[in-house]
Amino acid sequence: MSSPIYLDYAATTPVDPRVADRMIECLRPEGAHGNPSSASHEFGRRARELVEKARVQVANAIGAKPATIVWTSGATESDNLAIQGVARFHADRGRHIVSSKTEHKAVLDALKQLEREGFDVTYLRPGVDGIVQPEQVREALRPDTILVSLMHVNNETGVIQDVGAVGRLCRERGVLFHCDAAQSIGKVPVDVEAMQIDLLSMTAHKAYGPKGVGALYVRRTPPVGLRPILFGGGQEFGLRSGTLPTHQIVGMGAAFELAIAEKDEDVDRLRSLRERLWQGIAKVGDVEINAESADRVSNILNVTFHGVEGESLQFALRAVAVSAGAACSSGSDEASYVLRALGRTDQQAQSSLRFSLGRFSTTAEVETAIAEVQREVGRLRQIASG
Amino acid sequence: MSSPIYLDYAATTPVDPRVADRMIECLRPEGAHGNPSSASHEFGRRARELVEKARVQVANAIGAKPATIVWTSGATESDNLAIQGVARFHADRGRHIVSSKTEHKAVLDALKQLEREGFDVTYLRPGVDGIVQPEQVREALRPDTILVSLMHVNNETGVIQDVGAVGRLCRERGVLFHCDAAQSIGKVPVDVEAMQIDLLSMTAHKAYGPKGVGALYVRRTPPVGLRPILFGGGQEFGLRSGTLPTHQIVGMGAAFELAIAEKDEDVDRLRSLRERLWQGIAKVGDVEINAESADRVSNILNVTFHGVEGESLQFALRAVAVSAGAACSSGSDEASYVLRALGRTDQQAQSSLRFSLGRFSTTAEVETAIAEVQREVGRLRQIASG
Amino acid sequence: MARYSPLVIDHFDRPRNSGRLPAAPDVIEASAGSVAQGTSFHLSARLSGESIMAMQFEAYGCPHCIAAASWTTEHLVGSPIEALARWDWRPVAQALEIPAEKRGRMLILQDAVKCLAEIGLQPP
Amino acid sequence: MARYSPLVIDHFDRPRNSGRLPAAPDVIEASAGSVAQGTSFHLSARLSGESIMAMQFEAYGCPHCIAAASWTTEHLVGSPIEALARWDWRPVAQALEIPAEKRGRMLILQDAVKCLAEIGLQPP
Ligand SMILES: Cc1ncc(COP(=O)(O)O)c(C=O)c1O
Ligand SMILES: Cc1ncc(COP(=O)(O)O)c(C=O)c1O
Repeated sequence: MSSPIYLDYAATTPVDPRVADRMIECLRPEGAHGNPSSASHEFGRRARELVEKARVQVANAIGAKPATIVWTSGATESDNLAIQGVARFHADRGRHIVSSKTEHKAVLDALKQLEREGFDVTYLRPGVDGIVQPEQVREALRPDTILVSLMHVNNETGVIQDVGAVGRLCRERGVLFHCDAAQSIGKVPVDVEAMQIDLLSMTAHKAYGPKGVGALYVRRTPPVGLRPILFGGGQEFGLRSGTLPTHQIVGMGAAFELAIAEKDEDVDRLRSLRERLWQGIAKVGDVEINAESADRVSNILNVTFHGVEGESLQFALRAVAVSAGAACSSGSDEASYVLRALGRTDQQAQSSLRFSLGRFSTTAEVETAIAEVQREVGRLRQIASG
Repeated sequence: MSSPIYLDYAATTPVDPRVADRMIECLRPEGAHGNPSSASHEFGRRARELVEKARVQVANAIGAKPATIVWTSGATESDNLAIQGVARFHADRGRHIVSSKTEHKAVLDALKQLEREGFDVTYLRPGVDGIVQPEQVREALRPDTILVSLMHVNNETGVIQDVGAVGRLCRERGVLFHCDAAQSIGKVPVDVEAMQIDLLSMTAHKAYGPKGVGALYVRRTPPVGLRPILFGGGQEFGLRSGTLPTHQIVGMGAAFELAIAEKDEDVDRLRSLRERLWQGIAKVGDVEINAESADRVSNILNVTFHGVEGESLQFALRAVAVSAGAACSSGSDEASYVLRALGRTDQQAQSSLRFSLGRFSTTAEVETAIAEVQREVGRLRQIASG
Repeated sequence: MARYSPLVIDHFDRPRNSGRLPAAPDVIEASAGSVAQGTSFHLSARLSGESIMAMQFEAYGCPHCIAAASWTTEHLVGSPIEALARWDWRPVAQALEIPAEKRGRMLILQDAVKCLAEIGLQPP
Repeated sequence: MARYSPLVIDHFDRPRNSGRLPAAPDVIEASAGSVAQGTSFHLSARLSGESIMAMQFEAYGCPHCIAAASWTTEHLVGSPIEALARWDWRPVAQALEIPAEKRGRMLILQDAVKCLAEIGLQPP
């Protein structure tokens, strides 16, 4: 069998070759191999310069000042640092947090841990369109609410939340607002000032950068109180200790710069590719787009295939690398909690697939994917009921 | 000025070109770019295989089973996960921890945070040779002691602790033992079984692997109770969530395999290079090796230059990239707490430099370093007192 | 996703006897499970004298279910009708290397076969 | 480590007037600070009439200290003795772009210069 067609860009993207080149320069013997914290010599200072240049690139991608960017190991760490950090720092002001049922596990499981420690979390349920209404957030706020955590773009459905409205609301009420924007960069505009976001999680590997590096935007004026998770050398303004991985950070900076520069072009191209994919898939009949009516990013298409069992669907389509939900360790046996929160039954959620396109997707690949879907869905329905 | 001579391998090493090649394969478009947690397709499974192969390589380097290796973002995270993880999990069994004054900041600052939360920490003071006697540990143990954290190789002096004796002691007393082995791999033998270590911190970038990836060995039988720091997708047996960075992990695996394979050769070569360096430095007179009488790794030489002010010494020797202490964000103005714990005065500590050699150090570089030291130390002493 | 044995893949990709035999006096049918449960089987068999002359299945379920139904029909065609009554999930699970967590689904298939047996062995 | 201005580097690498003038009736000396403190200066000057004919320094301290002492001797040689009394740390700190956290060390240098001034301006 030839290599499958990669339509799982929302799980992770390949590194853009232009980004890889910049990283490889760092990894070569003549590269900037110093420790960016070794301020006493050339090697350290050269590495530090690269780190600071990348900090500007990432800051620019979200309309922030460079000193607000804290490097992390990815959005999982950013989410945990934001949520645990705020909760532990502000615990004596209040112990209530507002979030939603369709957040990424990195948010939900951090919140679960806080619940075990005595915090109280309200999980808002989005409508069938996947949208949490700002009004729901307003109603959930209490005098002891210290944090609202709401994602920007959902990783399974591609639904775009109106985080600007939520940010405004939180700012008015003096509640901190954290936004998981792991899926946003290069897909939708992000502006932490305009959106009044206090903490924003990012990761490189959803935007053609390397896995294992991310960042947390932390508003500086007035400062957001945050207790670190990792203590030590005191890097990153004391908020995140650990040796800075120059090549990884350089990769993230380069990736974000490209993502912003090529956003409009990428978005338009992917929207029409996705439309072509959907037209082809729709031909098999009895299929539905999840969260169809919501504003969604242009590269994600989450489809429920009625009358086809999920595991067989996925295996039948193994020539097309897609996924049934988030790429987590639990495997794909459990039905997606995101789709269930949108009102899908377990069966429907299990018979859903997320097709996610990206920068290197081609029309030919989409055509092949359509052909596979048409043949295999037809075949499985045939097996199921003659 | 031509590029300085790099003698700061203890701060971070360049990536070995053989390791870089393996990483670069992963970063290229045809590389294993899938998410190792995407078990539903080829791309994910290929990445997973690479991750598991590296897990075996790292486990082999410390005499452990692969399932005991948890990937992290570096030794800072490993130290924090071990220390915070044990403390928070076992808090109801006891709240006393034993460690030493010469640990890395990642250990000390994690402990300081626990002290703020009501834990009680005994910091043992090593002798002038930098060694913490197992007897000191024994005396410090209390009925409510839950953890002993003692590093293997000190990053400033190169002193090797007798962690085997401490491990035995802890095992007898039913106290968990964490060991920071960030500086050990490829320099001294590490065997978690023989040394009776329960938790062992590692990092790739001190052993010619990439920065930003590390691992924590977590004993499995009987299991060490550990509360995670990063919650989310449930990767790494639920102990450390976050997308696994395939290229980084592949780099760490390859680096550790090489480090073990070439250990004896590297150690011998570096020992004689270091001896040559010391013979040259000693000629300037009024110099002392720190922790001279202890067993030390072969690549570190920490020297106090009497009668020379530290900052000027460092700047005068800028053609040689060395450092005065750990590469942390605080800058080099503060005197090394490690040397002070060994009985050095502030002045002496400040007038000390750590020369650390490595795989790519050459005799010519050592000769140049000697010439620089002789000229500049002589010159500064001349300026100081005619 | 669980990995599948080569035999599972073979039966999943090229199922034997997929479909439903047209209703006829010598055709018996039985089903078990439901789509809501995630697994359902429909079996039909043409009997002649003491023997199963033909057999077809419909299956809604995971690859193991489809493969198990296919393998089962393949092995039962040509057998005496009593083979239906003696059938249980163990041989198919072993042949196809079906993991333990799928046992519940195999029991649904067993229900369908047993039901077919009851009908087939009824005194006419 | 703080970065150093080009002028600091120049004076650090090629200090002017490093050393100690041999004791003589027309040579005055003064010192301030200590090695234990991390900074110490020794200044010596040869006077002739109202003028400073020559000046040398010894300095144990950071690059800013060495450069400041060097710069100071360079600027004071040829000046009237009263210039010693008027000297303060500000011009040298400005010329060498010495960061604020090093002010304490500059005050030690100032002490040494003031002390020299007192001796130099003593009625003979
Ligand atoms: C919305 C969202 N948040 C958080 C994460 C976790 O980020 P990372 O993989 O960088 O740990 C992901 C993807 O994995 C995501 O899609
Ligand atoms: C002994 C020791 N522990 C921990 C660390 C921290 O490791 P990392 O740089 O991987 O965060 C280092 C080096 O920085 C070290 O030398």
